[in-house]
Amino acid sequence: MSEATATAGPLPVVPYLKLPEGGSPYLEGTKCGNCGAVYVGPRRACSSCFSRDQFETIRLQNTGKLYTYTIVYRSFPGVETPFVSAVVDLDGGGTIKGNLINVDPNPESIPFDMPVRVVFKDAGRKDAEGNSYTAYFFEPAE
Amino acid sequence: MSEATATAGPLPVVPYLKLPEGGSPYLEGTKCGNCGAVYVGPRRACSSCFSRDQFETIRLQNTGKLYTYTIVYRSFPGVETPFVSAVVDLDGGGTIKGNLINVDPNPESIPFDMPVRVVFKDAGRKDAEGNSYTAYFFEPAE
Amino acid sequence: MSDVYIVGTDMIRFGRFPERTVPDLGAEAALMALDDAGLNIGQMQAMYCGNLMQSGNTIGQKILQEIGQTGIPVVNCANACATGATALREGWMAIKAGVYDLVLCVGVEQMGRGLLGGGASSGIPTEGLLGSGTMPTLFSELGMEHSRKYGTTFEQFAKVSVKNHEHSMKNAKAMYQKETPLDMVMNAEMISFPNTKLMCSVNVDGSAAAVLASEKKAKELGLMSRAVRIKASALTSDPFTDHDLTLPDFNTCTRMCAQQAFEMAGIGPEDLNLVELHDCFATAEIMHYENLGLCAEGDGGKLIDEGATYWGGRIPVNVSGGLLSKGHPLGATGIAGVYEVSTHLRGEAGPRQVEGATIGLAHVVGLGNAAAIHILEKVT
Amino acid sequence: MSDVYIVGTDMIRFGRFPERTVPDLGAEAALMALDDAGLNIGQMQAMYCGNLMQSGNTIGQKILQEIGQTGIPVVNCANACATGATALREGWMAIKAGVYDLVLCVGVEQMGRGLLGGGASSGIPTEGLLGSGTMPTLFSELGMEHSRKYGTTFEQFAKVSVKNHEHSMKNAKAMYQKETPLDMVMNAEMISFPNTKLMCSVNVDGSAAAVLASEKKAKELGLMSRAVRIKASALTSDPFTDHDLTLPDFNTCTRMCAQQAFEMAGIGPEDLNLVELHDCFATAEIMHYENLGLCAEGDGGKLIDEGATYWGGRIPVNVSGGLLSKGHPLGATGIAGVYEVSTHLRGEAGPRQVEGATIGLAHVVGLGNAAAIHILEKVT
Ligand SMILES: [Zn+2]
Ligand SMILES: [Zn+2]
Repeated sequence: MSEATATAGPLPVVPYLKLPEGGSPYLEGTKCGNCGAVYVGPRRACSSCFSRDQFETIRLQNTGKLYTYTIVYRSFPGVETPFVSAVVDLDGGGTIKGNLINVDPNPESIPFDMPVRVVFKDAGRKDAEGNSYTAYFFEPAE
Repeated sequence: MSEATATAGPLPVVPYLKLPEGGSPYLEGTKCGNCGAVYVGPRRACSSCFSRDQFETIRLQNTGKLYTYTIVYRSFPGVETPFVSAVVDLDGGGTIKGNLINVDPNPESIPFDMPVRVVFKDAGRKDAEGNSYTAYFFEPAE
Repeated sequence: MSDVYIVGTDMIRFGRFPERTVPDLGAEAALMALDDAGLNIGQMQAMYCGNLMQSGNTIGQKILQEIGQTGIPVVNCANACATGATALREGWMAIKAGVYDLVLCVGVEQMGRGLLGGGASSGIPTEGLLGSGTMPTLFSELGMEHSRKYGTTFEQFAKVSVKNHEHSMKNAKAMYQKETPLDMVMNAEMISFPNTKLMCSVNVDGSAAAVLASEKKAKELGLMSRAVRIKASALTSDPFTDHDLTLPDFNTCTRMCAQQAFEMAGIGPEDLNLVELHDCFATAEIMHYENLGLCAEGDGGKLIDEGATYWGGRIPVNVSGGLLSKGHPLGATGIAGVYEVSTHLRGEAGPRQVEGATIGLAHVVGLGNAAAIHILEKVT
Repeated sequence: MSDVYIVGTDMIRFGRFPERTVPDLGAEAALMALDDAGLNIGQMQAMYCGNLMQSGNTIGQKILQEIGQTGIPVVNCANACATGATALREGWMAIKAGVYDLVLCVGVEQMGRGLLGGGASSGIPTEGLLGSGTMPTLFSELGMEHSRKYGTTFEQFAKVSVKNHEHSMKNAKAMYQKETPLDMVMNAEMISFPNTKLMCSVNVDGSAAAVLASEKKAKELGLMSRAVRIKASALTSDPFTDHDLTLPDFNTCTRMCAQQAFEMAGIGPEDLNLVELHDCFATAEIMHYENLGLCAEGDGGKLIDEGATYWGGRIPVNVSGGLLSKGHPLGATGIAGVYEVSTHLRGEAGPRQVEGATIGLAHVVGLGNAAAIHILEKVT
């Protein structure tokens, strides 16, 4: 078995999902040192205060609160429905969208501001070259 | 053999190429009765005088003169080169672009204003359903 | 600076015309608007064209190739669902600048029939994996944000769709003329909670056009009797807000736009006789009641409960049938809204006429974001 | 009405950046232009963005999402190869209208590497069957039209490319800095007679931006010392001509545009110190010498033979290297030409400076058609 055909580990589904060797996955963000705005991923300039040179790369927290959501019944062909598309405010700053899992897809079971945890697992989809991917999901925190 | 699988005759390569049953192919145009402008194909309004209601559908002539051309050496993948892309002013009005065939693809052999004839023959290409097409070409008139 | 007037405007009946071309659809509305003004293309000094899905194809020039080529400047604008309104506003700007006195503005779109939105990216598709990026999802999440803040219910959102479908019964240019009672709307296929299929705008092909003139030129041509004054034209993008980059914010840009437009017009929302607003989904209409100041913050649900936005109510909204029933051909929508308001101000809206209308507002907002508002006034 | 000034302008070095995004490329030039003016995005009152190939994707707003979102109006324009110039002109119009005092104009494009043009239609592909619809073909047919009328030779066309490649040796922002002697140009692969590969513009990614200000605001901000006055801004489309619908006519619309621009500026071609014109193919430059009045009708070939359009000649043309060597990122090209002329008028063009330049012209023309001309003047 040659080295060239060895399969690399799973890839991150988005560039701001980091998979450190031997460590836990996490989401990476950027914090503006001038105004405190927190962004998901890297930035060229601060959209809020226009500052360009006071950015700090930060590790976004893995807990947050459900800001809003919808239950999706119709999606693109091949996408399994229903699923919950959720917008979560992370503790410490940063807002991300993702699937909320391990809940009953029913408005009565999904209260606003519900505490959620960010979890990382296999995306269940492979790309054309057969690579597997790690994605992030939300699940209820208690 | 059911009727449904019977192959229809060749289709015209462009809508303004007409293939009358039992007659000769020809190009169809539109003449503005107000200002005399001649268009290839149908028109909603006259681009020259803006008149909308004096159009006459006409049969474009099958002879004309070479207005300008180029010899194409690089085209899309799969297109045979070189070929001569020619712009021809038809006698009686109308300007069309097409392949000039039966000439040496060499500027010395292709004088401006050379009289040409419009000829109709199989396009040599079929569509996804296997239909064949009739196209128009130019060739030197003498 | 000269006031700017709409001296001709029209739209084709929205529908599905897959066999036609975009320039052909646009040419039809352009000629209708010219006819409405009694002018011809040779008199136009510039053309502004709004088209989204073929925005790179110089659609404006292709329309001129169908109706008359005189060498006038053509500007092709694309601005999401504010595309048509942006084209109209650039035309307005050119007259304001004193550079032209007569311009033609055309909005046109030929749509597919599927879901809009969702982004392909490298790697694997993320639709349904990292939430959803479709338009219904987005506007459902925004509707749920409204529910979160003010307790707005599925039924209240659904009532918007009942109203707009009912309105379109009197509009022969709307895609649909059919009543949809509340239970039918609520029991229709759920696309993305709380928007059912009947609470999503209709993908249609369409075109609309308007001829704009400076005051001097409108008077010179004797066109003031049916002219409509553009009292305000405003355009905004989304300012930075906490959630904006993840959950695009249609509220703040619409609010800023409304504030600028009311200030320019020197009036307030209480002075409006009718409003055409961007009901791309039923949830959006409730949000925009508040964004446009038609009711107090949080009272959007109550406003539809009271029937105030029905034809004959305190402030009729989307009497054309709106995007929910008239249809939503993206690039044409902005000018079609201006056509609708203008038609009422001229007293020519037939069975759906808002009686005595002297001032109205046309609003659109598109993902990306761009909000545009035109306030129009009857010339007296 | 107020004069309009360029108070900041810059461009990125053109090249190939497939790993970057269009908004990112645009954001870079936008920040450079703001820096050049010493201003920040918070001071801008409107943004005009020119991009062709992603024109439906609200690129202007996406640029603001990278550099600062304040809710200002964003207009996205697309107008073939006149896209960037059209965005700049709409910004000029908005200041002329007195609606804004400070606007940011950005042009950006990310290109593929293949042949442009050719139209898919229903049925079978017609490229190579009914002639050819590629850009090289079109501009070769137009070059042959010039040969037909005036006997212009392959060698004369080729000399244009020799000149522009030589010019770009002194422009660090050009894609290429390499000399191409006449035999190299003439013996390069023939693409479409008479244009060889070295006579076709280079597909590159790029961006350029300009900050425009009203006279009042430029003075208030103390920016007049490096300001450049926009003496004329003109835009035309193709008027009806006999061949236009079959063989698009780039000459007539450029001539009309030049006439309008010279009239607005109150000058003639003899007053120009430098010209950046649309050399998308070597054949085009010869045509535009005549269209812009740099020489008499039919004398285009003679003009290049005499060397008059070289740096140091009577009327230097495309000292930047032009589209043939600097590169041609469609939506960015119009503003890049304005940047080049402005840089000479400011006396900041370094080794390629046209000494004593006080007035210059930037021209673009795109298929579809749209011709745009800006005449710029040093502020004294
Ligand atoms: Zn900041
Ligand atoms: Zn006519």
